Amino acid sequence: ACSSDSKDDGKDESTGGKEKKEKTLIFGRGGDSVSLDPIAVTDGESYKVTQNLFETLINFGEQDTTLKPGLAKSWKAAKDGLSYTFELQEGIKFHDGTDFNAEAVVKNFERWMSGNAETRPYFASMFGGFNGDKAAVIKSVVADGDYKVVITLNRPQAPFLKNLAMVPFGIASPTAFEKDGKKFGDNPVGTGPFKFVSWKRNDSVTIEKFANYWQDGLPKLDKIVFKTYPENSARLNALIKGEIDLADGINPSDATSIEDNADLQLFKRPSMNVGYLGLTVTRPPFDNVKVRQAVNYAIDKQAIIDAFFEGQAEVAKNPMPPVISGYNEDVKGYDYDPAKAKALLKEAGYDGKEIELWAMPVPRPYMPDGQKVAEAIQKNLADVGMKAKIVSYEWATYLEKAEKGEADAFLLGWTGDNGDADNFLYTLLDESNIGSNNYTFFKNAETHELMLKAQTEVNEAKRNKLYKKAQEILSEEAPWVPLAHSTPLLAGRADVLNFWPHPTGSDKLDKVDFK
Amino acid sequence: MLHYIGKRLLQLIPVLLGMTFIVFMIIRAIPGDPAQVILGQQATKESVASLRASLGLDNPWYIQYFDYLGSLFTGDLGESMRTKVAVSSELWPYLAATLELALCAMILAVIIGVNAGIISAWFQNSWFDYLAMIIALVGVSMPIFWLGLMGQWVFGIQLDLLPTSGRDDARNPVDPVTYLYVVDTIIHGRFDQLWEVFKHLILPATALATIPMAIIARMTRSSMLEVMRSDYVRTARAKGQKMFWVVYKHALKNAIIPVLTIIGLQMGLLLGGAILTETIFSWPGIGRYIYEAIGFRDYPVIQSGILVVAFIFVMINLIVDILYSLIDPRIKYD
Amino acid sequence: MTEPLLKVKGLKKYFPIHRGMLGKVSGQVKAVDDVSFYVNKGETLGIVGESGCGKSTTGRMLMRLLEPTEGSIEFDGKLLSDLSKEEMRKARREIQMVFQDPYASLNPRHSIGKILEEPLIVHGIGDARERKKKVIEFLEIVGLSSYHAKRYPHQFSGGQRQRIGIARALMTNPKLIIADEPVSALDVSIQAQVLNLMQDLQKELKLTYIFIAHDLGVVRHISDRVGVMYLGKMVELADSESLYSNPLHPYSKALLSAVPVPDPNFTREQILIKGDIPSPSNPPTGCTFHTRCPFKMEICTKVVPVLTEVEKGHSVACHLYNEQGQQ
Amino acid sequence: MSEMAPNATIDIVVQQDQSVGPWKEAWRSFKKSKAALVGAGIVVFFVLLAILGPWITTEGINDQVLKDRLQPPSAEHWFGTDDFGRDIFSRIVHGARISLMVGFVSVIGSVVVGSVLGILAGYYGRWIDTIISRIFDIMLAFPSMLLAIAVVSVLGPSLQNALIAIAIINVPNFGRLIRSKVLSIKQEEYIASAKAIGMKDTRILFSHILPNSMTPVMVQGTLAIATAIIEAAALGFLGLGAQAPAPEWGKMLADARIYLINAPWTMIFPGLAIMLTVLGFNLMGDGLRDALDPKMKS
Amino acid sequence: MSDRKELLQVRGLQTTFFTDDGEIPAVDNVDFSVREGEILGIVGESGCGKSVSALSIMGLVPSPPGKITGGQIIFDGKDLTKLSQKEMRKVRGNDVAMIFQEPMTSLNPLFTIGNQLMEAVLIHHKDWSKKQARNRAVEMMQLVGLPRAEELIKEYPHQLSGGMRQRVMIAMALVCDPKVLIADEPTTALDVTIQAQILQLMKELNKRLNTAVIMITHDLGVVAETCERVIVMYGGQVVEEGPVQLIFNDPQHPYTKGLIQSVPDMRFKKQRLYSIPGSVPKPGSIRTGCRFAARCEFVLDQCSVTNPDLYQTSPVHNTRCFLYEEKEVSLIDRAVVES
Ligand SMILES: Nc1ncnc2c1ncn2[C@@H]1O[C@H](COP(=O)(O)OP(=O)(O)OP(=O)(O)O)[C@@H](O)[C@H]1O
Ligand SMILES: Nc1ncnc2c1ncn2[C@@H]1O[C@H](COP(=O)(O)OP(=O)(O)OP(=O)(O)O)[C@@H](O)[C@H]1O
Ligand SMILES: [Mg+2]
Ligand SMILES: [Mg+2]
Repeated sequence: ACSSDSKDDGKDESTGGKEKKEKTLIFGRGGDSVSLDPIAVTDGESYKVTQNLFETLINFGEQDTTLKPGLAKSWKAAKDGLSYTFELQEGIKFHDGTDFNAEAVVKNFERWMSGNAETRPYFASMFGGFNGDKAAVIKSVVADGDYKVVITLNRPQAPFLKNLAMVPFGIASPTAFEKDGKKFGDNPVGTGPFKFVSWKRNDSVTIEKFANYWQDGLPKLDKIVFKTYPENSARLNALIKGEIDLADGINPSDATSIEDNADLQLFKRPSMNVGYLGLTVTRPPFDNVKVRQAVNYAIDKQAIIDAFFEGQAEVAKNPMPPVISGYNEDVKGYDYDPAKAKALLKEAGYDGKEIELWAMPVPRPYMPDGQKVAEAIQKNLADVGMKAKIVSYEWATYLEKAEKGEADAFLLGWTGDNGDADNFLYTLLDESNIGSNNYTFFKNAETHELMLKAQTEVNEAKRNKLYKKAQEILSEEAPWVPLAHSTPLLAGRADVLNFWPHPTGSDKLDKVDFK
Repeated sequence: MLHYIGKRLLQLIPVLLGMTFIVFMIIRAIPGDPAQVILGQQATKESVASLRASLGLDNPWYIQYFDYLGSLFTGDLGESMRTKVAVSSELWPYLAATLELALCAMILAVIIGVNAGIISAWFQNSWFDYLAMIIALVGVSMPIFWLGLMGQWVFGIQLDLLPTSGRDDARNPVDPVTYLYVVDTIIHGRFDQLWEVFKHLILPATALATIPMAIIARMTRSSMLEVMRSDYVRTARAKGQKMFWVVYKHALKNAIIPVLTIIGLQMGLLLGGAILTETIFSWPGIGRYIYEAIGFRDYPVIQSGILVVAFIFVMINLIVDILYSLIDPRIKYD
Repeated sequence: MTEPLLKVKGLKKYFPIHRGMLGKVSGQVKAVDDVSFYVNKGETLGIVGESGCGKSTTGRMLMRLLEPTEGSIEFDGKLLSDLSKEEMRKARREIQMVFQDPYASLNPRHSIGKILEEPLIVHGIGDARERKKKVIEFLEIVGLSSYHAKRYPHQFSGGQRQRIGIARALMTNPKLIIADEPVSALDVSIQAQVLNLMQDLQKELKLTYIFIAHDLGVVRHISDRVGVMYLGKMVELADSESLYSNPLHPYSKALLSAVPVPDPNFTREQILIKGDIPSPSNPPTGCTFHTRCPFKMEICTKVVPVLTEVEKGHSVACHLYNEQGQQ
Repeated sequence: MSEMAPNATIDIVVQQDQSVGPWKEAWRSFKKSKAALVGAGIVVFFVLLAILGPWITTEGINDQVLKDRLQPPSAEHWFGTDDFGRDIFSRIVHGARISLMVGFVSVIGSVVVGSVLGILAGYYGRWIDTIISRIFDIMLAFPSMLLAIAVVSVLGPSLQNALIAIAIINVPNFGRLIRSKVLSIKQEEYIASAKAIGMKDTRILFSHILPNSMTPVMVQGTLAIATAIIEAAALGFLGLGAQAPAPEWGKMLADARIYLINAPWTMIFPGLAIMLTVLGFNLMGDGLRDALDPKMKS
Repeated sequence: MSDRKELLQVRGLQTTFFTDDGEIPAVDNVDFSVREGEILGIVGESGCGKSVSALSIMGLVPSPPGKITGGQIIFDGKDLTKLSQKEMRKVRGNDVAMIFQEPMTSLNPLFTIGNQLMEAVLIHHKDWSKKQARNRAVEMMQLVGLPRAEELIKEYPHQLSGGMRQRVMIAMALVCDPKVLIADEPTTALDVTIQAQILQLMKELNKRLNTAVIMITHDLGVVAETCERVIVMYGGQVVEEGPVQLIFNDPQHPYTKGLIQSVPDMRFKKQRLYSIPGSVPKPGSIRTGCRFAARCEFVLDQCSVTNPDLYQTSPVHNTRCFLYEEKEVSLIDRAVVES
């Protein structure tokens, strides 16, 4: 019952009295965005929104990480991999009405490259460094006419294009970011199918259809509200009650009841992650490869997946998920074999000393409940004679301490950023990332060499070979017990159409519609 | 009176200063590097180091402390390390959400608690008394997070009567002005939304109200019982006054004074202690704001957030003291 | 005549009035204002006066439970006001006190035996066996039995509790007992028992009493000499015979005439004084009684009258007598 | 006429039984309250559970049978099984030990620290009082749950640290209580009378003031155990308390919360256990208050 | 005196407290009557049931635990114990008023004097305007000798001294012209000089307004000075009743005798006070025989077995003691009546 007096405000958007029903999608999620300036943040909740406000030069595929044209119609790489030329789409406008063109792209790159770790946290991770940094990958970005951009690199970078397809590198309106400066994140302007309306902190972000969107017939929805429900159960409740239309972060345990509910549908996000048990190779007893292998045999991955991923995951044998090219199908991995584990432990002369088993305090897509997985592992280890004490810290502390190598064994995981093997193998297990993301302190000359080579190898097939070799060695050396590649679950009302969850976790909602 | 208020406010300063210091020290003692948290798992070592430097985290703690104090004195609560938004502007919506919830809970708790207490005392040892006091005891013994979840399950899911989370209907969102949605909807004249806002308030407010309600009911009862035995109540009855007036005029005014203290204390607790309720009901309140900030090691937010909550707590106490003097002519603050 | 056991000179006690949270001193309560008297060995000095006139404060200062603001207290040749805290603590063996509220003055958690034994322990008197013996001895002296030692204060009636209070005061063989309204909380028939007991003990143990009370009948009954206090001052001090038959101060006269006498046949001229006792924090100038005095003169509002002996053993602080020429 | 008051008559009054100490007296009036007895009964019941846990239960706290996950209550598993297929009944029985331990130990901790500070402040007064009272003010102005969270964040989440955090947040409550009690007892006439017999200050403190200020502490302490158990559960619920696989009730609740719809028993029983224990302490505290200190207000 | 009409008759009143420690018969078969315009004194030691008797008349016995378990209270032809709450409210304050021992606590500290006085008026004069009530309040305050009535009316109880408060209490009780005023130890909390003022006032008002007064006290002096007739209570019972002269000059009950002798008299010094041995029994502790038997020096064998009746030893004098059982009849002729 809308009151009629609201018409007096003269607001054309007033919800009251409209004849045609607006198509509003309410997307329930676990946390609020930090900022809506995609380059200023690293968190998925921000990307979820900015994915729909901004567009990147290159897009990922609908449900994978293959490269598709985005704002750039086409691109060409030089043979030596040191320069790329992009042909831009014409006639695109930013939400503020300004034109998208080569100059805008250049200004965006300038903005990114001139930043620092505080303001552009992701840039350095993906492109080596900022203007003037030794490690910087990008040398220059220049416009060649109105709709052509040339990017020159300092050294070849194999995943360069994949990086460009990542949400943080959405192209923003230069007029807007020059005007708003730091405040740009509160009032983002891109070329995306939706434009920003309002943001109630820790509550909801509202975006609405961008009428001048360059792709005809899109977006289908009039409005999207991203609403925060920190509790998984609260979010599901809201979905069941029809207060929201889509919910991510569904507990695996609720999967069956959602499938049984005619009002709801279950979505599975293609897996691009790995959950693992890291074994710090510098700490006894895990400095002994036999012990590490023993632990690999000791853990009943399938049972864990059945219980705590509710089957919504795949047993992992490699440090990267199968969807990523370069995955080595042939690695045998370790079966659940407690007897063998015991034997290996004996062989290794394990003294029965109690280890600390670190359990993640927070749920992550790759590990819905670290505590419980830890409990299950504790039991598995106990069965082969290894006593483990479960330890947990608050998330920030956990990461910091693990990074310093203070854990004996720890649960952790990784979600791929750009769908490249490098983003898993090199980032997580190369010696140059010790003290950073290589929490196991694993060091191996052979893999190191393989991975460095792969980084500059532009030929896909050759590259994959290098990675496959590396995976074999890693399996043998066993710095990890790869546990699972989980399929994060989402759920929606039955009338939601065309929603295809993306493996990166940032979903483009332009095609989503209601029945 | 004004003089007294001024003096009380002055006395606040050392308490708040002490608070800032303790908060500051506790927070710095929490292991975990804000820079690392902000940059996330993916960050490189160098970028973490440079972020630390630009956030001023490399300075010795006392420099950081005095920097913080210095800006506090100019009324600057700092800027969130994570969102880069000034805490002062970011804080209000959260605080408003909590205030609205806490006030609703408190109104509920006071109305029901005080009356239950009065009636229980009036009809001491009646079935109502026993029942009310059993409920009150169970009420104080209840973990509210459990109660909240059970409430969601029963009233939200099974009976499907009430929304289980959030402050408003996402399909018909409130346009915030003051961020107190009850006020906002009235300002906009949107009574349909007002109704929604009320429906959203019911479950969390009830959950939050349970403990204070029980405490207030018990306190009111015992205070009333004492007052009912007093000579002046006997005098009022000896005049031939109706029992209702004896209770609600003579006794209540006297009995309410200790209850006020409890109400003030509980209100303070609700403001900062509603973390669990806010989490369970997805209520974007200050408790969760600070709690999450602890998770992110967002120092300025934690420091200023706690400071603001503490300030309100102390202010509530001051208001309670002033109320005393309004109720009781014997209390005079010069 | 022998030296008095206790000599008090110019005793004063001003309590500061704290205001506000910061505790600024904004005034003073002149609870006791320049009081002097003496007590002879073996006699009973009664002190009467209305509520708040400073009787208890005087009593407590004698024991230095309250530090006097000014004035000297000489006990048995020693200047109590000069003693150190520790010396004073030891001197308390000789001066003991009986309190008004027999319940409040007994620790509810201690048995009677313990309560009585405590003074002995504190002053290191005797060993455990001797102390136990003495406890029982004194229990019997005050009319209780040995088996009472195991009981707790709440199991006794008011009169019995006051006996315990008295027994405790006697444990260390004191010379002086200050009794602050020892019978006002008791019923008439019980009051008589306690008064009798106190008189008996005085005879037997050669005690000296300072007996504070507001009941004039009781004071007359027990006292040899009586002092009348009004608003922190001693207004009249005389032999009890002389005071009761011939009160000089207008306040004493009014006081005596106001006491109801348990005899319906007795008629007397009542001097009804008007108004209430002024507040000791803001006492009237000059003679503090002038606001209520039926014989007020000019001088009374200005000059403080001094306690002077107008007849043998009968002193009064009133301008009617001091400046006789004026009348 | 009666020379000295006759002894014989005294027995008329004291015709109650022999020497009833204040404690026995309190116990007697405690016994009269049905509610208090029920409370004490519940507490004793849980204490027995805590002590006898291992003998009562058939299963340990971590006997995982993953194939029997989330079984509803049955004859075999009275309270059903949790997501590890562990027997919830056994875990709740073992959990009693944790909750009671947290309650008792944290409260004893706060009582000890609070007493020392409260006595220092109340008895010695002056600047010591000012400082201590200000510290209490500051601590009370802190939102206590946040303080507890912060403390646990500093020390790291574990049962022991949760216990310390709870003890810390309760210190000012006890400190203040004791301070005010000491201040009021200082004014009591039996203190004056103790001074009058020449007792030393320290002796007065230990033999008169302390014992008499302990009654409200006992009452308050019992009630505080109740709150401490809830607080520990709340910290456990946030993942800041006992660590897996400890069957701490709050943590059990937190773990079960995702099964609320599918397996409500995982949630209902730990919640009931918390409520019942807390209720027991509250009832007992109320009874104690009526028995020991009828005038005391909360 | 005796021909004055009996306004209020208490017959066989029994008020019991049902406590955890058992039943306490606080008032146990009490008979007395109040006549028009007289001042009746009730004396007795603490706990003997004086206040409970008064509260029973007012219907204000704290309940639970107290309850009137027997007897009648006849006023104006009605039995007050049978009245409904509503009817009883009409009696209270209007026909029978009461003032209490503690003037300090008997006034509500949070309301002005005027408010409380006017309330008393308006309860029983529902048709009066606020202004009329106010005028009445001021008038009453002047009647009880309170100065500055117009200002006092706006003040709060704590701003008044004890004596003034007790005057306010008296004004409040008399504001509706009650026929009976019960004063429960109205002066014990006051100083002697103030007490004298209040007693004087009450005597005056009694004469002027012809209000019957029940003066409850434990002070024999007060009784002797103000009352015409006296009732002596002990252990929840009336042990002696008679005109004040007779009670003091010819006390009959051993307790009355002891009581009178044990009071130190200010006029002369007794060598030694008489003291009644033992102490006041706890109510409920003795149930058989004479309540005073244990402390009585004339105790007979039968005293500890049967409780004596109240024997009429003269037309105006009654005593509950076996010593007077025989004298009951014979003494009837010898009536010494003083009027
Ligand atoms: N500790 C104190 N601080 C401030 N004023 C005090 C203190 N003790 C007593 N007084 C004041 O000193 C005056 C005298 O008090 P004191 O107790 O000596 O009177 P009193 O004659 O014993 O009265 P009562 O008959 O009521 O016992 C009173 O006005 C009282 O208010
Ligand atoms: N509320 C109550 N609960 C239980 N017993 C009570 C209650 N009120 C009074 N009594 C009992 O009734 C007895 C008579 O009390 P009452 O107040 O009439 O005595 P009193 O003669 O007025 O004594 P006092 O002179 O002390 O006022 C008391 O001894 C007491 O034990
Ligand atoms: Mg005194
Ligand atoms: Mg009485």
